[in-house]
Amino acid sequence: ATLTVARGVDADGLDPQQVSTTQSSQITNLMFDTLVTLDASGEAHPGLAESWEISDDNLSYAFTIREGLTCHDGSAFTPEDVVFTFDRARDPETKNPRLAQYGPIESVTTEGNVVTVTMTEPYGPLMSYLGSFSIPMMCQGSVTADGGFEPVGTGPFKLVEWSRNDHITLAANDAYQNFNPLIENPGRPYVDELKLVVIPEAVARMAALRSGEVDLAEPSLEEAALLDSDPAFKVYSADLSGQQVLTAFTWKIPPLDNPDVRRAIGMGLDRDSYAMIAYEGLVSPTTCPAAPGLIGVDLEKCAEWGVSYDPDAARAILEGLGYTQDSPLEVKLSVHALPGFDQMHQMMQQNLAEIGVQAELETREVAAFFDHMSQENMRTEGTPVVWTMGYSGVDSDYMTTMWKTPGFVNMGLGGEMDAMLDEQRTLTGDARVEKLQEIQKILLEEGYAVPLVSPGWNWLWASSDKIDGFKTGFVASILFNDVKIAE
Amino acid sequence: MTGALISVRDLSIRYGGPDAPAAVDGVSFDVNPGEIVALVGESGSGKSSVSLAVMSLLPDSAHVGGSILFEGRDLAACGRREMENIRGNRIGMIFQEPMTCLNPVLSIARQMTEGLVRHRAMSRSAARRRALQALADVGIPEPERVMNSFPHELSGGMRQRVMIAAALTLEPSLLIADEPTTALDVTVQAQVLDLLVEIRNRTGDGVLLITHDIGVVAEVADRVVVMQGGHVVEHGPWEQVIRAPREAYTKALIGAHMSLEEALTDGGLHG
Amino acid sequence: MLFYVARRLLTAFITILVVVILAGVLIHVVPGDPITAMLAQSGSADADDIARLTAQYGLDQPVWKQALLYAGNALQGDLGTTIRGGEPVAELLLDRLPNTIALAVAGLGTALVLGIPMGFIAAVNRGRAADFAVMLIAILGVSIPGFWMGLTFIQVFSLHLGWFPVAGTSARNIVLPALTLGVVHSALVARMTRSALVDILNEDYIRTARARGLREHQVLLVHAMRPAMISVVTVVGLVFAHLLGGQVITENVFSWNGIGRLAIQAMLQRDYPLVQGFIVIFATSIVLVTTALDLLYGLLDPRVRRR
Amino acid sequence: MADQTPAPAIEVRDLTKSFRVNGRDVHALNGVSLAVGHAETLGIVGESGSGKSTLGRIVVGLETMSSGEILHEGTAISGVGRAERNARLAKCQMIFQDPYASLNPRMTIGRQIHETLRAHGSRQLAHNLATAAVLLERVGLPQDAAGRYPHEFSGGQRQRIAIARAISTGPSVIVADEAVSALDVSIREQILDLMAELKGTTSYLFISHDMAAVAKFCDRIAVMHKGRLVEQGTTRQIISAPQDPYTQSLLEAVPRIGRRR
Amino acid sequence: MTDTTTNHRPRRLPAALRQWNIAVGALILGIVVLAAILAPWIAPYDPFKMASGPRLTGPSAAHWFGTDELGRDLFSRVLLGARLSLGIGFAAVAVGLLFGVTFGMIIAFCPERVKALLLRIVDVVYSFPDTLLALALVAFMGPGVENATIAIAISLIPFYARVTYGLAAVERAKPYVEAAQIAQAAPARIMRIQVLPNILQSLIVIGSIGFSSAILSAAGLSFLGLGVQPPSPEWGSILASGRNYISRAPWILIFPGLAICLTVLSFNLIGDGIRDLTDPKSRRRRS
Ligand SMILES: Nc1ncnc2c1ncn2[C@@H]1O[C@H](COP(=O)(O)OP(=O)(O)OP(=O)(O)O)[C@@H](O)[C@H]1O
Ligand SMILES: Nc1ncnc2c1ncn2[C@@H]1O[C@H](COP(=O)(O)OP(=O)(O)OP(=O)(O)O)[C@@H](O)[C@H]1O
Ligand SMILES: [Mg+2]
Ligand SMILES: [Mg+2]
Ligand code: NI
Repeated sequence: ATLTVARGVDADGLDPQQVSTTQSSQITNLMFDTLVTLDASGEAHPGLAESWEISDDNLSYAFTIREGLTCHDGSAFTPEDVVFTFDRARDPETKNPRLAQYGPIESVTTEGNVVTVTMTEPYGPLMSYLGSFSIPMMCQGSVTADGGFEPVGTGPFKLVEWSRNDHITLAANDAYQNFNPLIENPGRPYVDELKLVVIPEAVARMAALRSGEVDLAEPSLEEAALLDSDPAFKVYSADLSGQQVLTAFTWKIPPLDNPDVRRAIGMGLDRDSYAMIAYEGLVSPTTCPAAPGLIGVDLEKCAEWGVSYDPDAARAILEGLGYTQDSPLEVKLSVHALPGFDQMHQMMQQNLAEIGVQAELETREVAAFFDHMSQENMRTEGTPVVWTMGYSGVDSDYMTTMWKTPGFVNMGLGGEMDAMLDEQRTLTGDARVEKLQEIQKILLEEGYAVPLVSPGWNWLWASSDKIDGFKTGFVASILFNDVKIAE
Repeated sequence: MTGALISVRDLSIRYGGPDAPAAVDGVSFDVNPGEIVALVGESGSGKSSVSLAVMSLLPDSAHVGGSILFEGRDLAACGRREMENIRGNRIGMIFQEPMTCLNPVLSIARQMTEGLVRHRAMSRSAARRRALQALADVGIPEPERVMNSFPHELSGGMRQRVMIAAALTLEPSLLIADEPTTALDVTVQAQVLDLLVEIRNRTGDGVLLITHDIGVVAEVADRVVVMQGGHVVEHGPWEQVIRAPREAYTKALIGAHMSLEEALTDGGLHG
Repeated sequence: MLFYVARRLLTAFITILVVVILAGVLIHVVPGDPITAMLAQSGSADADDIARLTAQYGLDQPVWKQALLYAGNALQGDLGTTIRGGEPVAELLLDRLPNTIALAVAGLGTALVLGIPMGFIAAVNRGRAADFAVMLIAILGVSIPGFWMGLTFIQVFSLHLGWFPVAGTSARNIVLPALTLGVVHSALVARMTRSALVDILNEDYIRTARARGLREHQVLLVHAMRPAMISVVTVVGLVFAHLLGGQVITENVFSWNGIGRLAIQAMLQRDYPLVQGFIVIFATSIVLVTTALDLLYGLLDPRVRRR
Repeated sequence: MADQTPAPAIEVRDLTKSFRVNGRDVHALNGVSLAVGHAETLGIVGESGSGKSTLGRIVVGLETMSSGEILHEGTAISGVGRAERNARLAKCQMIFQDPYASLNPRMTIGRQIHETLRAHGSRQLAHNLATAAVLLERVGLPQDAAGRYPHEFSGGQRQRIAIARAISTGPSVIVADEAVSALDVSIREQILDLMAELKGTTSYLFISHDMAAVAKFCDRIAVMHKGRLVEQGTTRQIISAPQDPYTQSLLEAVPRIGRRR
Repeated sequence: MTDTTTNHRPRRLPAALRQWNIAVGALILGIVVLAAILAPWIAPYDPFKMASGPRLTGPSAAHWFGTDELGRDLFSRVLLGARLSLGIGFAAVAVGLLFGVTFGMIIAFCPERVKALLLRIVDVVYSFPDTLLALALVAFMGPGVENATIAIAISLIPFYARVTYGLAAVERAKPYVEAAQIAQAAPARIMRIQVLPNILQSLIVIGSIGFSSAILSAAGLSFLGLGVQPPSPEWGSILASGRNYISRAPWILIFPGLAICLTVLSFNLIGDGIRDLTDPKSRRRRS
């Protein structure tokens, strides 16, 4: 049977070491497996490696590679393939955009069945990334004789055909063995063929779903809400997305340099209604600076540290600082486009107006937005900017990328925070959890981040009720191994 | 009266509305088969308007009164189809201003042959041969070149001859020629007039010749209708009108016609 | 003549080259860069990574150097590889070019098939109910956003009637997008046709054609339409050139795998080589069509020919 | 050339002009040389298609020549700068053979005359319209003519409008291409008289098929045939003693009362 | 025109209705403009106020045009939206026409060599994709409605210039222009006074149709940061933000679409009326 799936955007490429978007990794993840796998709690389980050992100093990881695995091209998957994968990932020629997630690798060596990855410094998040689509294992056959690339992995599907922006056809890998605890089917996927077509317009995608032209599709927020109440359709949302939406501030620009002002603004934001109205009730309000489900994320604790919706208190604080309805605090509310953002920001604007903050909305497309924010975050005077963004990852470590100087779009906090973020990487287990929470506590108490909702984009799926067994994994990955199509 | 080709009765034309002053008022005359009737008169007296009325081609702003019978049939009562079959085929027309009356984007060949193709069911190539002949008949020196030209590439006289030739190829029963020779040098004019007379003699068709050249009238017309200010002021056989004009205007018209010799002395310029 | 055409082609070539170099500079002025855009979406916008990749892609070079380098390579037929996915730009664009041309031709054809008769009917019935009705239809066509019309077509023809698939790029699928494009652009064609025709129907040579006893339809179709088409062709030609650059909205709604979608994506991702490659194609189609138009004026209007 | 004799108003030397039609050259003018003196009226008669209009158009600068030279007041027009060239050409006016086509269909007659006067520095609309009214009356048009559009006139009336427009600026050279061909004799007299009034200051290139009008109006006559000048001389010479056979046949063909075809 | 009956048929429109199109067009446009001006006073609700009613309800007595996804009153929003939409459409087309027509005319009246060069320059500008132009403009001038309007105007200029050039080149070859040239009228005046009125009809047509496309492309640019920023209502952006509600709440699309449609209709009616006025052949003669 063929399963036809409609998405809004195609992959940028099929080379897992070159792609960067979620949509691309969703595809590569179907063709490439990972060294380890993650269960729903984020705990590492065996994958292509049947076991591993971590040295006491947390610097060396020894993975024992399973035997009897075959690549799509029929060759056996060997420890050399693992080394090949790591070497290629680190080769400048590869231009790997996710190299930072591999951590401070010193060397990757093999001995018999064992591959040893040695770090120059301890790197806590490694196992999470190894279990996600960020670091998939490639077979050596992926590099063709003329130096070109061809996706050859050990994953559940192999590539049949790709026509960019139109469709990708994948065939079930007969030799597939599954180790992912999120998946029940131990072997080859039930469907023979998987066809992923691109239908950019959400309404058209839904029409295709309704007409039976496709079996599974990404709905728009608006349509998902409609389908949710229709018994002929199922709507799925990714619980393990690792995504969330949060509000941040150009905290160097007065008066946003004052934590009270930032917290007051946070208090003015009614995230429950954003979730209910802007997101049609398909997301949940969240409280932590890292996404729910990731390591060290405890929504209840975060709720204590952070602010909750309390416009009266917010107004009081701002009034105390001289900002009233009549002489409001003027800020820009700078955003880019994501599903639900448009409505949410209009609601935020209205919320802010009620507490004496006059926010002027400023929309930009993604590239210009980040460029703009990089500049705004460097300023120390002028109109302060309140801005919203989405962020995702498989490990709470992404807070390092965001907040450690210079930080994402120059939003790094510097000082003590840099040190804490560095430190959390060297820790494991409870110690790391504790450190991560300490970091989050500061972010929330100082009002650097106001978490809004989770998840945020590409996390919704809808199918006809004939489809059974569709699942989503970490970082909004999509899993088809268990899918059965009822006649 | 039996067998008038066309009889115009009490024709009035008003431009702009039923209440506008009449450009043509109470005009009546006949053209019989085999007859060349000259319509002469002062500039603006309504000659062209009358001819357009006969063709039913006045602009929408014109209001027409009176009747026009062609071979006994009231043209006003003709349907569109019928009129299309009459025009060009039974009544041909040569317009006064050859430049604006030729389609600028169609070749001369196209414009000359389309009538033949339409009314005579000729093939394009046969029509082309016929048209070439007609161009030669009106004294065009290089008919082939002219055929392949566009109107703006021709001299004024050539365009006028194209108009004449196009109308003549169809050999209509009635030919209306609105000042057909104004742009022609006198030798060509003579040739064209000879041609008209020859066709008339051969086929017995009628011609309504609009002109202001009394010399031309005297040479070819059988009868003369003189118009002034929208009215017919005099009407009769050519000898009578030219030799013994009754109306003052007609007299003036004829009196003003000069022979070359008169012109020389009259102009009396420093010769 | 041959010399003339050769000279035209040379100037066309130079025009395109100028566009490409200008675009190469312009593109770097636009805020945002491919690497930040890429990493912002990767969940790994690490500052070190950005610096490293920027250097690896040669984006740290001076702008003029990059623009000239690109133009130089382009002259040798090398349009480079995309930043996202590392695919050869020329191949990517040329694969989609036939789709885009097909849609542009079909869309424009539909616009002409709808628009010219509408304009014709309106002009012939000027001032009457038919004129007004045609105008109303034309204006509806141009005021309704393309995506709305397209989606409605999908709802009606694909979902309810099941005549056409919702999505895809095939001969069967071209009907609805072509219809959408056609309806949107037919307004311009119809109004332009009407406007030109109304003027021409007043000309003396139309009277001459009637005097020749031509059938009314011959008069209108040959004597009136031929000259009227001159101004229509100008507009239509320019629209066609534009359509050859892809129709983002229509391509999106009908999942048509054309150049427009690819281009807008490239633009938003700041995939410079792809954007520049697209501009090469877009500029080429504009220059070719406008050159053809200039030649066509002469063909359609002998009065302009000698100039 | 003696210094004392003033240069002719217009002089044409060895003018040729060919058009390219369907890949073939059509020689409209073939080595034509002639001169029009100050306040002189030169009649140009000749075969239809012999290049008379083309000559006129070249003289007023509407058409380029293939070779040859045109001198205004003794100065070659090709040798002077743009501004001077324009200034010289500004003193020339032309009455077109196709009066209707030469009138702007969307402009009233009064307005068109105003535009012409305006180009010659008379900017006041009211004043120009008054001038226009006088001129239109003099060419025998009804009072309301200034407010009407070209299509509302008869052929002869349009011709008179074109004449009125051309003489409105008092040009020093007028090329009159079949200016009176569509006029009946009585009005033609009137118009020719009007044009004659300007003769003291204006040189005319009077292109016509109407031998009588030419005989009456012109000082000298040039006869053209197939792009060449076949004969030139005073009016009396040409009319009473034509030398060239073409001229003879031309005169022979003039219609006259008393001959019947 | 049907032949023989032509002359006897009563005039197609009675005298009073002669300028019927202008009258109706002006009436519609007047209403729209009035609505734009008076919007703050006549709007039944605050156009920005969320939850004026329940979300996404259809047209009713309380909300004539229904409510949008945030429960705002759509009627009030469409009313206020007239301001920006009229402004954008009008300004973009006006600027585009002004420059486009001027360039086009100049090109048509240029000597051969200069003409080729100018045409190529127009081609160069035309060769830049709208989106790139718009993005570049944001770079130079920052986001905003005004800049969106400018971006659209710029992308319209080469089109208008080319169309004008095509039309004017045909006119230029006509004898009446030659007659004006002989009179040595200044070229600029010939273009403006002689040629322009004769090609005006077609320019009105592309202008009036350009109005709606300008509004729609402004909406298309708003996600680039150009164009109207929410929550300001503008017809095109209401349409754009409502696109995913096409099956759930079609009224969000219908009413602003209708507003655009009516406005464009009024322009077209007035355009036709102007044609009738300036077309001497179909004009009544004053008696
Ligand atoms: N379309 C029109 N609208 C208004 N008046 C018109 C129209 N056509 C002609 N006229 C007027 O009607 C009268 C008669 O014009 P017509 O063309 O019949 O004259 P004509 O005898 O042919 O003159 P000519 O010898 O100068 O060609 C003229 O006064 C003219 O101004
Ligand atoms: N634009 C043009 N293109 C091609 N040939 C032309 C053009 N203009 C004139 N000719 C040709 O040049 C020759 C002379 O034309 P011209 O108009 O000067 O003649 P003319 O003496 O004025 O004749 P007429 O008395 O018939 O008006 C003709 O053979 C004509 O076909
Ligand atoms: Mg007449
Ligand atoms: Mg001539
Ligand atoms: Ni566009």
